[in-house]
Amino acid sequence: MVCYSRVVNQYLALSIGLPGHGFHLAHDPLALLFLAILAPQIIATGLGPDRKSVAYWFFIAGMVLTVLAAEAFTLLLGFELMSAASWLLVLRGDRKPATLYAGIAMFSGACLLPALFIPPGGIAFSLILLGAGAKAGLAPLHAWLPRAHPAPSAGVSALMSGGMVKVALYILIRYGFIVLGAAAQPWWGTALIIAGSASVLIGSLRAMLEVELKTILACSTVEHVGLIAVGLGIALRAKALDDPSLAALALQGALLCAIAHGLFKPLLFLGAGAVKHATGTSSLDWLGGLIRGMPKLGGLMLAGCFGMAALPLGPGFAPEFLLLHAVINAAGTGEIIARIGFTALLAILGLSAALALGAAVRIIGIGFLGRPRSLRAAAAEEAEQPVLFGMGLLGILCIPVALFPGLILLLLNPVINQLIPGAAQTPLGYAPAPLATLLLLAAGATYAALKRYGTKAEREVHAFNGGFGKPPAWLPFGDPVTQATGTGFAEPIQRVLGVAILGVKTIDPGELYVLDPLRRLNVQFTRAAERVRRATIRQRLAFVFAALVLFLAALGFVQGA
Amino acid sequence: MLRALLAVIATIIHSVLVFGLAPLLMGIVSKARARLLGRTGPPYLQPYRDLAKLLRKTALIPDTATQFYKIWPFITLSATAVAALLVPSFSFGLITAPLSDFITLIGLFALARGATMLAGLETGFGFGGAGAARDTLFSLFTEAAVLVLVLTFVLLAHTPTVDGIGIQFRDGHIGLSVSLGFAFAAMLCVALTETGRIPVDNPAGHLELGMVHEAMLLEYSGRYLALFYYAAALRLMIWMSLISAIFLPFGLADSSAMLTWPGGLVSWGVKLIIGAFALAAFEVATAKMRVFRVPEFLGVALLLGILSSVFLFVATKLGGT
Amino acid sequence: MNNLIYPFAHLLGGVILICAFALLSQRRLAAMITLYQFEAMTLTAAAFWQGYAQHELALYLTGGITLIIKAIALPVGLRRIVKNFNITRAVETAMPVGLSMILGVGLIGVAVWVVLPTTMNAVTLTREDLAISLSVVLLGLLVMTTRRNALSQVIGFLSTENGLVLAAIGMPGMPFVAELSVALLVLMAFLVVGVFLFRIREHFDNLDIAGIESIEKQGR
Amino acid sequence: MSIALLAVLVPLLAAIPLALAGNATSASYFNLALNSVTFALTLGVGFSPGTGMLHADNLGIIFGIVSGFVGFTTSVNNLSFIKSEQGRKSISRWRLYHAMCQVMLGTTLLGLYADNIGLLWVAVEGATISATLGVSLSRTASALEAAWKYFILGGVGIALALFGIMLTYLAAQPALGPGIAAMSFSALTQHAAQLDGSLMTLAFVFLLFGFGTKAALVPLHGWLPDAYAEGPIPLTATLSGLMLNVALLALLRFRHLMSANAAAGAGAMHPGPFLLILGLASLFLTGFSLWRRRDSRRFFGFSSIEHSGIAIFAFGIGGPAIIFGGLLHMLLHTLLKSALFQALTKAALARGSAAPGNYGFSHLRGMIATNKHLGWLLVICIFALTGLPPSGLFTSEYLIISQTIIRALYYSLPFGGGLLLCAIAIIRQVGPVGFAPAPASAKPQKAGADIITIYAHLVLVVLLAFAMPVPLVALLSHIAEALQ
Repeated sequence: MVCYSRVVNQYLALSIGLPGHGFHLAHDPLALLFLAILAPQIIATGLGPDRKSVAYWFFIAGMVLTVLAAEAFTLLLGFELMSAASWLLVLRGDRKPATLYAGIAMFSGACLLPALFIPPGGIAFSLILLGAGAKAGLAPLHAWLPRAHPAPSAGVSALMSGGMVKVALYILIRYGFIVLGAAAQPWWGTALIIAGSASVLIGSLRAMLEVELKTILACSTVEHVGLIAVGLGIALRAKALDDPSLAALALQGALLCAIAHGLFKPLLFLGAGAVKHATGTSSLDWLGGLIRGMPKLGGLMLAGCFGMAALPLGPGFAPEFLLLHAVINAAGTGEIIARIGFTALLAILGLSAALALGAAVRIIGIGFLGRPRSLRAAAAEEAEQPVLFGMGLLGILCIPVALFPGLILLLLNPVINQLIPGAAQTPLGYAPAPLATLLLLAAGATYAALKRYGTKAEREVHAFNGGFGKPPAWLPFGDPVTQATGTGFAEPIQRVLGVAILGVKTIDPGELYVLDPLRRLNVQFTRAAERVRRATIRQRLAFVFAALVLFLAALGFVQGA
Repeated sequence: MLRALLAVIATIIHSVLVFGLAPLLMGIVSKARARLLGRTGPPYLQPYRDLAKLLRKTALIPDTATQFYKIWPFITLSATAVAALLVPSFSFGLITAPLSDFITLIGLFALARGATMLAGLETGFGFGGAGAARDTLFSLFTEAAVLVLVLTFVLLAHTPTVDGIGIQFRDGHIGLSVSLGFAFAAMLCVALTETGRIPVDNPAGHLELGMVHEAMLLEYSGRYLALFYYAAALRLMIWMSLISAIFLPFGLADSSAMLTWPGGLVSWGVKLIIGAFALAAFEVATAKMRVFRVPEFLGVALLLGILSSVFLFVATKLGGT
Repeated sequence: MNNLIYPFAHLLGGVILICAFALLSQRRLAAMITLYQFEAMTLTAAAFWQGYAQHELALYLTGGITLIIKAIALPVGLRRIVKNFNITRAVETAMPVGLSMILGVGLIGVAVWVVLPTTMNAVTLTREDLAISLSVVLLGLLVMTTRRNALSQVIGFLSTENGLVLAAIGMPGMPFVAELSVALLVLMAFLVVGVFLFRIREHFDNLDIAGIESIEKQGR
Repeated sequence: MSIALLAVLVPLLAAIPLALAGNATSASYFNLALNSVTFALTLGVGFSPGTGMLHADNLGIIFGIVSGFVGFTTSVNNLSFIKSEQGRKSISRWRLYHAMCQVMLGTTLLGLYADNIGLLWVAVEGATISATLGVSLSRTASALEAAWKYFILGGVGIALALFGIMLTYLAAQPALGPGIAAMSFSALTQHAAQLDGSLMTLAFVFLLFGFGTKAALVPLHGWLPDAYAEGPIPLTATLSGLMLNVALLALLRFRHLMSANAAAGAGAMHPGPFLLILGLASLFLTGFSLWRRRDSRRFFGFSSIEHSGIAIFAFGIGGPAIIFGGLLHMLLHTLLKSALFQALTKAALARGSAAPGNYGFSHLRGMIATNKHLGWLLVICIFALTGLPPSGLFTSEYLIISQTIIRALYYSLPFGGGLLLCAIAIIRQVGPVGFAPAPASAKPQKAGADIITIYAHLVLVVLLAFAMPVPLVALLSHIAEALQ
């Protein structure tokens, strides 16, 4: 027996991981935080049908591995595993964006790999920013996200938007603040802020203009990634400029945003999947009035949109609040150009907050309220139990984030201390609990007043509809044409802002200025390669011969010199 | 302890006055406007009568309404009411002062607006949708402009709460500056939009194609409509109080010094009345804009807001701080 | 006698180089085959001479094989192909003959240029020998790349192979010279006698690889 | 008689009875039996590596085992291939086919085990001739064209290699004296510092072009895609793919001679730039050539060129860790590519026939829909080629890139770009092959039991990369150390 084990040890022992080096895992507050962000999404999506897919578990394994990685190989292995598994899931959902997605995913891996090896400095950070930014959907490399995230099944979309993007940001944080932290320069933060604010603007605008429900959510993810990046950028800049309190404030905002977004976005994606399942479409222009058939789902979606719109008393407001204060504080000191920049950033953030509200209202108002725009929407039935359960779980977890962000911030303290040593914590100036009390009080008082002074009489009538008559009997929900569509709702904004930023054809600048030129370049080079490939035997022989003579001549040249 | 007690009392007075007088303010504006146009106009108390009438009417629920039909007015009104509790009226130092962060206030307005927009989309008829879409468009610029204004205020007052900003502006010898002038103009534009007045929207108009706020309420009636009306009145009150508290804070009281209260009350009342007349005069003097000119109007407000910050930066640079 | 060994070896190498160069200038297959035959004969003589000089039996063997196969069998086969397929007319070249000859001169220059810096202290084969065989190899390759006709490509390849054998026989004490040259000959015989030409005959009317090129034009 | 010699002789001699076999089915079983024996022998070569000219070193043994394994699994899959294809060609063709399969395997093993550069050259030549015969087997115009192309380009490569070998001998002769020692790899390696540097450099250029042609490095790659695409796939793609390793290992050894000589200051140029240029050229040309391929065998032929380029690039950078990575990459790629070709053959068979024209991507669309098991295997194989985990190529590419970054940062940029380009072009095809709707003519089918060999390949690919046995790690590290 002993002898056997020796044989096993000597000859059959396996070197798990990188041959000769192996795997290394470690955990610290930052990693634990991101694991905590991932956990509820994994549980919620795991309740759905996706758990039967092997790729889904590979996907999760990749994310967890990335977060827990202690060295470059494991980190990259996890990262690429995550990309590969999610690519397969995207592919099975929709073949069209899969290649683009794989390309971007591999591009980010290709950027991260060198960054892990070259000495800390600007180049390393730029590569990290490119790599992690591309994966997270940070402008200008964001154009793939609204295409790829909606493609797979709902649970996977939820995990991609809520989890995978966070893992990319985790890498950005880990390298920007910890690994490369000592070499940090203010411009790192500035770059992050610029990329973030562009994402915020484009993401929120497209979220307002898109018609597919999942695409809207994906665009909103771009916006939230931008918000987090803005927070991280301010923190990084402040850290480099030796302003730990501002850095802590911005970081609080960014991390809280990551937490909140990790809850409400998967919830919304799961809901969007359920809508698609129930109606066969997720285009807002074919939905409407879903809340009648699926009240529970509608309520949960409302809760999610509440967070997405960053309204007070919702989970999304506290992060937005912190971020806005961070921007205001950042605008308070420093170079005049930077201050003007921060002022503009503030305007962008205001614009996008309103756009986010508009997008959220659009999802609920067009999709769930109003009249059905198709028979399938009219016949929609309540989502399945596991989906509702998963969404409910995420919804319940939103409550502490929404009402007690102060507590969550206390829990974040170790992370913030890890990232910015010696940061002074500023108390949160936003107290949702008393506000919620006041709101309930006001609502209660209103209700009591109505009860006391008003009549209770109610009568169901045909809608006023600007005085138009009753629709014919064969249109049980009225004429569908007389109600605003998703496109129509967004039309004023498309006219005023969409044309200015996205152009007349509403093409994402990331598509127009980044992906399209690359495609054209590829086509050109491919044509050249085809010319080489079409060479005749004699010409191929001539290649060999020419290369040989060239090498010989070079050799003669070098040796002669 | 005494301070807290005084703050509580002041808050109660504030609530009673704000909630009680909001329709009256509306009445004053309507009356003044009618007078300026040479008409007699409705009585000052007409809004109260309207509300009472609406409360007594049977609510007509459209057949296409969903379960949430009755919830939106409550949310709109409650959010506006909470905002009303946060904005100081006659006195600073209310018990809600620590909560009155400017950004929270913006959020509450957004919450009320969101609920109203959903109310507009609720029954699925064209006008509600059109109104909501236009409201979204306007809100883009107002939110951006307000946030930039907040920056100016915070940089001057070094505090983000409305209460603190008011106190600083009253006591801090900020004086008149170009920045504040720009900010004031921008704030007025925003306030006109937020309260749905001419030139952006016409509260009295009933031409559906041009309506924004009213269009969203077309399917509401009875007590639910009353809630929306009341919320609108409250919003006017809040914005007037807000502008008075920030730009004209002189004379306003402190909750801890009871003796200043009467002065504060008088000063607040006078400012409201002047504001009401000024608003009426402005509305009479201008015409309503086409919808797609409003973004330009608000763009100017945004630009003014940014300019006010920029001038501030330049001033501090010159001042050497 | 001893002082004659190297000059004579050089002389034979030089003759082979001239043959290889002359191949470049030929447009007609029959003349190319004759030149090749002469080249092979010179190579045989060189092999015998080296065998005599190095007292190496294997080199005689190599010479014998070269004589029988390259100088007699292959040219006979090639001539038969020419006759059967009736391709006695001038073959089309891919570039003007003058230009290819200029290139050939350039190649000889490159060969000399590359070989010159090498130091060969203890080796009896001098730089010149190496330069000659390298030149023959390169010229053969040039023939292959400048002729459109398959048979002339084959002749170019055979000439290249002659260069290789010339180098091999000049390597003092190199083992397996005979074996390697036999292996090379297998390749060459495979090339010439082998089924290719007949198969190409089956599918293409002549030995011009333009027919093959047209297939290649279709995308895949 | 050593086992190494036996492992070479068994397939070479077995070609004779196979060339006389009267029945293709029984020949295929005999072929399987022979390859099992050969595989067993390759496993045993470590115990008796031979002496003199045929002396297998550790590197040869490891790659010999892999070649034996691939030969074995190929012959397993060959059974079903012959079963459904034998009616399409006359018996004489199948005789030639089986004989050439054996010759191919035998020459591959000879090339791996040879400790003599002359013998190595003979092995390469034999492989070229047998592959040429294999490619021309179907006698169609495009097959003949491919064969002619193979022969002309391969022949020129062989000629150049021979010239390089003679120059090497010339460079070694002063140090090792005339005779067989100056042609032995082990002796050359030992005396690398005493070789004539400048002559060795000249020799290396010719060796690079000679063996580079066999390794299909751009611009010497012209023969490969067509050769892979025509002819019976087990012979011309799977088995002849093994020959790439022989050529790459030969280049690795010659490279070591050069770098050791250069390090000792004996006048050789560092071989790095030569290899890097060819490696990068391979990567980029294939990267752009992959995009418009419609025939899957040509497509994967180009991918083989890419992987040769990767290995050569790794050798060009140099250093123990990266050579470890390069060797690992070759091992994994051999296993993976042969699995892929086996799956591809099965897929084409499932869609009717394994004739060369049957491998168009449009023909293989939607494999999962009609043949779930096989479709997934095909998808996994294609996907694994991109180097994304859990494919083992991830580990080797990681090693190569990370070492490149450490040793030659600026080379990592084009290298990474090229890899990315190829990976995107390859991953593009997974969707159509796997998940597109199948052509209307395709009928659902069940995969045969011999599909298990593909699983075995894939499991090995993952295990070798992520759970390599510790002794093998030590062995490969040692080899890489010695050849750095």
